Amino acid sequence: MKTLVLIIVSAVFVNNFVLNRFLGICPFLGVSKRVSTALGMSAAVVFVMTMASAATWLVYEYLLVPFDLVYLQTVTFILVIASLVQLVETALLKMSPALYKALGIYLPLITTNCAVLGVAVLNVQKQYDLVETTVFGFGAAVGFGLAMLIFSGIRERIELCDTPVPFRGTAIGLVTAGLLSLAFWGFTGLVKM
Amino acid sequence: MEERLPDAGPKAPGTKEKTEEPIARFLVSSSPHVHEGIRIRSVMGLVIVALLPASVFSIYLFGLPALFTILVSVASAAGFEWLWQKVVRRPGTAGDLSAVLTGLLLALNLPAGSPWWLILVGNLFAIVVAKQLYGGIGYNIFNPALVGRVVLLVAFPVHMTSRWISPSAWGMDAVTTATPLGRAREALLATGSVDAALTRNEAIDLLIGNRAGSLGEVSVILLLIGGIFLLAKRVITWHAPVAFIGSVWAMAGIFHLANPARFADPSFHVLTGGLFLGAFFMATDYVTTPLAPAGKIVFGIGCGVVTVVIRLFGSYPEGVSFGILLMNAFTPLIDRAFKPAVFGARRAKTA
Amino acid sequence: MVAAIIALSALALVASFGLAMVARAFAVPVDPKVEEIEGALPGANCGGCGLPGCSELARRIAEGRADVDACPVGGESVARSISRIMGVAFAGGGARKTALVFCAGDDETARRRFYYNGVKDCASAALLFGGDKLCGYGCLGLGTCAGVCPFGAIEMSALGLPVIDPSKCTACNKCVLACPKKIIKLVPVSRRVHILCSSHDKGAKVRKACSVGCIACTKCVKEAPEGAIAMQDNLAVASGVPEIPDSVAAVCPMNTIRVVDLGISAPADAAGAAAEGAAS
Amino acid sequence: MKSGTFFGGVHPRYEKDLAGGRPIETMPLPARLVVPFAQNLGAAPKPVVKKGDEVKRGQLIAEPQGFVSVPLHAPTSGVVQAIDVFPHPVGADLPAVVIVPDGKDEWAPGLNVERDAGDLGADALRGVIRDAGLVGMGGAAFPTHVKLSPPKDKPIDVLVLNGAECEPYLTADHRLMAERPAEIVEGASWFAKALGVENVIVAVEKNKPDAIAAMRPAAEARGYAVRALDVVYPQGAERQLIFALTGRRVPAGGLPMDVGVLVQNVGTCYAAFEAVRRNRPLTERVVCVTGRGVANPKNVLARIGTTFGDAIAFCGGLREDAGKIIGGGPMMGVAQYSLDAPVTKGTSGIVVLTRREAVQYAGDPCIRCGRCLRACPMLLNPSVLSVYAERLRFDETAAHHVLDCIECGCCAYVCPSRRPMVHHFRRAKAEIRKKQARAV
Repeated sequence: MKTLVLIIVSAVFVNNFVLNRFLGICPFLGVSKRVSTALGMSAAVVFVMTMASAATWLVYEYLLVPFDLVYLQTVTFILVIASLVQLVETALLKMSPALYKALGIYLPLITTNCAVLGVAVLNVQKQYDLVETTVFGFGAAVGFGLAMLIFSGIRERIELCDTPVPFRGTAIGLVTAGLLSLAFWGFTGLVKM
Repeated sequence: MEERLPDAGPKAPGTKEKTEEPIARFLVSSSPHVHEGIRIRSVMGLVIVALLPASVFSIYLFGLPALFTILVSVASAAGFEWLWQKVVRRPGTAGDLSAVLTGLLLALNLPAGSPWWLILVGNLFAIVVAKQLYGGIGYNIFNPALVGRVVLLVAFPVHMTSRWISPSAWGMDAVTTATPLGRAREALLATGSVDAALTRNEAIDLLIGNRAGSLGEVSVILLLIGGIFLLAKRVITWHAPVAFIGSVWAMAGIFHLANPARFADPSFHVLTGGLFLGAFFMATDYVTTPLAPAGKIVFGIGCGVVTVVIRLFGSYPEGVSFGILLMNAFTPLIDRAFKPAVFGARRAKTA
Repeated sequence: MVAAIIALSALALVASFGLAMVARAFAVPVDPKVEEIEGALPGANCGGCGLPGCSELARRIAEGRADVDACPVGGESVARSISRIMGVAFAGGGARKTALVFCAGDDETARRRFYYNGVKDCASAALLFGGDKLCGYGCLGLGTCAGVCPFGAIEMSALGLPVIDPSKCTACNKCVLACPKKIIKLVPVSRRVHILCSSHDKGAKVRKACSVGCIACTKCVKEAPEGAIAMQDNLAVASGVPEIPDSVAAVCPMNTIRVVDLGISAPADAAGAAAEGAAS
Repeated sequence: MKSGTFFGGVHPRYEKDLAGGRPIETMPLPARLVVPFAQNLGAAPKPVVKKGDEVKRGQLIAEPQGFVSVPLHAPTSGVVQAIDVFPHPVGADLPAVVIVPDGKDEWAPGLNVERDAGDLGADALRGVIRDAGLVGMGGAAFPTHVKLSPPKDKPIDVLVLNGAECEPYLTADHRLMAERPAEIVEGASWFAKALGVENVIVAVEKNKPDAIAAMRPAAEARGYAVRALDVVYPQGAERQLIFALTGRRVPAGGLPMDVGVLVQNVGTCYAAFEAVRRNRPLTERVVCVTGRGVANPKNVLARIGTTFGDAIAFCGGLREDAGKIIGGGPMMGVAQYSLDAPVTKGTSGIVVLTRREAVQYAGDPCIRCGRCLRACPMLLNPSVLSVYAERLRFDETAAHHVLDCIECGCCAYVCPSRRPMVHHFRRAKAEIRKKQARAV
């Protein structure tokens, strides 16, 4: 139990996917203009990443390892993740068109999102069991969501700023992301994992 | 800036017309037509005044190196602000004293005897990156002085965390030593328990500031006096400092009760490090903290929790800067959550 | 190797089967025209059409609730391609237009009646007695139009009048709507001579307020071809047809009527010929 | 919560000494009177005179248009010289009738006669008050008869006489209360009768002890209470006053009658007395001409239509350094560009500030100091509102309740960045209303 808590704390704060590992920067910058869309995107990412962690782990343990196909890891993971995202997208379009509209082109972005693939690969590297894997995927996604949420709040405020013209938009967004990761830097060494 | 009412009207049209007295005589603006008289400059000035006792004491404690640090920091902060506004051709705001305050705060967050280039780099990040890139005063998301300090802390850890000078008037026989928090940490790593003696007998020294540390964080009493001055002048409100210090005390207390050998006394945690400097002078920064009182309290508690977590479990001995910086990032979200309710919108609470 | 192929194929089969099932269960019909039209639109999301963005306009056009030439920015070529997508005939658009400020009263020529101190925005300034210009119709010079222009086509001159760059202006109409004095209008870029005043005050009052205002002396009406200029409530107004020849600008005693080069008008000699043609 | 205060507020320099000790002087008739038609909130009355007509004092010169509108009367006898556009103290150039007095100041027949109004019923009283052209004389100029006609489902049980006069500089109500307490209280009694209200409270700020002393016997003779209130601006704003006196909160977007209260300015009560007992329509009012830009500050009884220039001339003229002419008080009044602006029914004062006294808005960025949040009596967030308004994000200002702003000016008064807060909010309100009108 303690390990699981530490896994979550580590994934959310210490080794935050966005701010510490610099994974998933594209949706981080792309979908963070409004707090509401950031929330929707975060929810989608939490769902996809948790599912993908579990699914890839199963594929890895019961398909790749027994048949000695570990070298196919990346290809199979991408395949699994892509189908999973496509599934979510189709379901979302039917069930919540508003959310679908808000997330727009970014849902397919999750497909090729290094954060999702990253979590799957890290799971294998860290030799987690199924529960740990799922928890890690969940935690990483929550960390991603937290960073998105903070960032979207800041960006809503930056929109009202009198930023010098050359720095408007993505430029000041990246500066902010840097400062934000600086603030998260304080958690270094909090959990030794 | 103040007296801008033009004395002469716009140039009369250069036609054959015989110009009578100027048509424009009066100033017209929306109501109200009178003002309390306060300016940004006067607010910043009061904060600087409140920091003076601690600054002067730091010069007394650490000697000329401290004076050097303060002067270089203030001058470079104001200089960068002026330079940037020249470069991007914006109306200058160096006169509003906010850059001076940032420079002073950063100086008070540095060890005495910091090399000049360290101070310059810190102020460059504080003024240009953290403040001017966002549009200058009023628009920055993160506290500029803290950004400067944390950049230095991350980039130059040796200069920032291990070259403390122990106080001795005018710094003649400066000895390199560790801060109390640093020593507590070393003791913990070496022996597995914080040195109980260290944490208790030093309370008086901690209070008056006879210890190693950043320039401005050493004297709790003088910082407290400055804070009370600001409270009395109604420049700041009590919410964030009280919540900050209170939550540090409470959280450190809980851990101390759980395991006194591993975790130091709560009063030790309250009195050490940059807590008072941070709580009264940086967690109360207008621009980067929440507007509503409830939001300020949440902000303070957040700062306190992060500070203690980093102090007790992180690899940095001090967490105040990170705590405030992290909560700066949360400020827009906190503001969203605590919108004041309109008068008359039905609400049970009375005055 | 065989194992790898089998494993991957099996995986792919499972995934595609699952996706097919889901796609069937959650099918949502989408009009493909919407996407096509959106692709044809400029995508600036400027709001010049009065809708929240290009995608909304695309939807409306596809549903027949907006015209194929509803995008004021895209002009004829966009309208043509949209009409092709929609399968309707396109009648052909008007001439390219640009915005023009119908006031020449800058800080040197127009007088002010008080010292304004407040929000640097024309619409806000207009809340206080309609603005500080002695002329109640004139440009307030605080640059609201420049602020709303999505294309950076408007800059404020040193003397406080907006200058519109016709090469950047897309005639999106935003400045026209934003101006509280309603003195910005869209004009064809081919037109050369403009009456740069919007004041309906009587001549004496105009003279007092501004040295370049229309005083309704009617000299231009006499000089210009029949029907080109009409006096409307103390203001000379161009009807558009026939065009006003350049020579009319010279007779205006207040220098209100000017030849304005909007960039694509014909060179001087050809313009002279055109003016002759118009006069005949 | 009966301590007589409310949330927020500020303590401006009151400067009431300038004119506070000066008794009301009756101003002689000026050479011309400029009477704007729009002198009440709601529809402006329609002119019934034309150029060259002779009029008597109190004669109808414009008839009301609809229910929320009041008639307008000639302020003296004379000749209609012109009907033209003039600067109006509300901040616009509006049509007005120019009357050249003939100096005889004759009343129109049937007016200015004492009457025993004891047998007038509620409807008759409302009629008299409407025909006399009464509007709220504290500044808002809302037609009084409309306020006296609450819908059946919203009974009024408290009538408040607003003598708070919280605006700095102004002393018109102060002097009126000190000098004509019996008339004010009698006027209020007609309001009470028209509404069927027993509970009448006279509210005066503590900084006017002589007014409180004068009002007390007059009020208590009729069983009305006099309440001395803390000196905080905007104590005289309806919602704040009601809360301070009764603890009732007028709902956001609602009216005082939603909580069973009606507030009337003391000047309006005096006008009601004149209308009911002396059969005089509203043709004059007390105006406080004050400020350091005026040579000789005074409280004057001036005809409606007296230009600011004439009123100031009567008070010794402008000083050299006069920089700003305000119709109303310095917190909520409207700056005038011309001395041709006339005294209207709602003009409680003419304040002339020197260049040095008048605020110079700088519009620096908001530094989020939170002073405006603490000052706002409506508990709004002026900081956020002004930033959104500055960026023309008017939908967000609506979401942050800019429509509840009472434009009291407390936020701008305390702003260290000298932001023109109220100006921003007025713009935002105008845009939102425009949008709402379009949507309908």
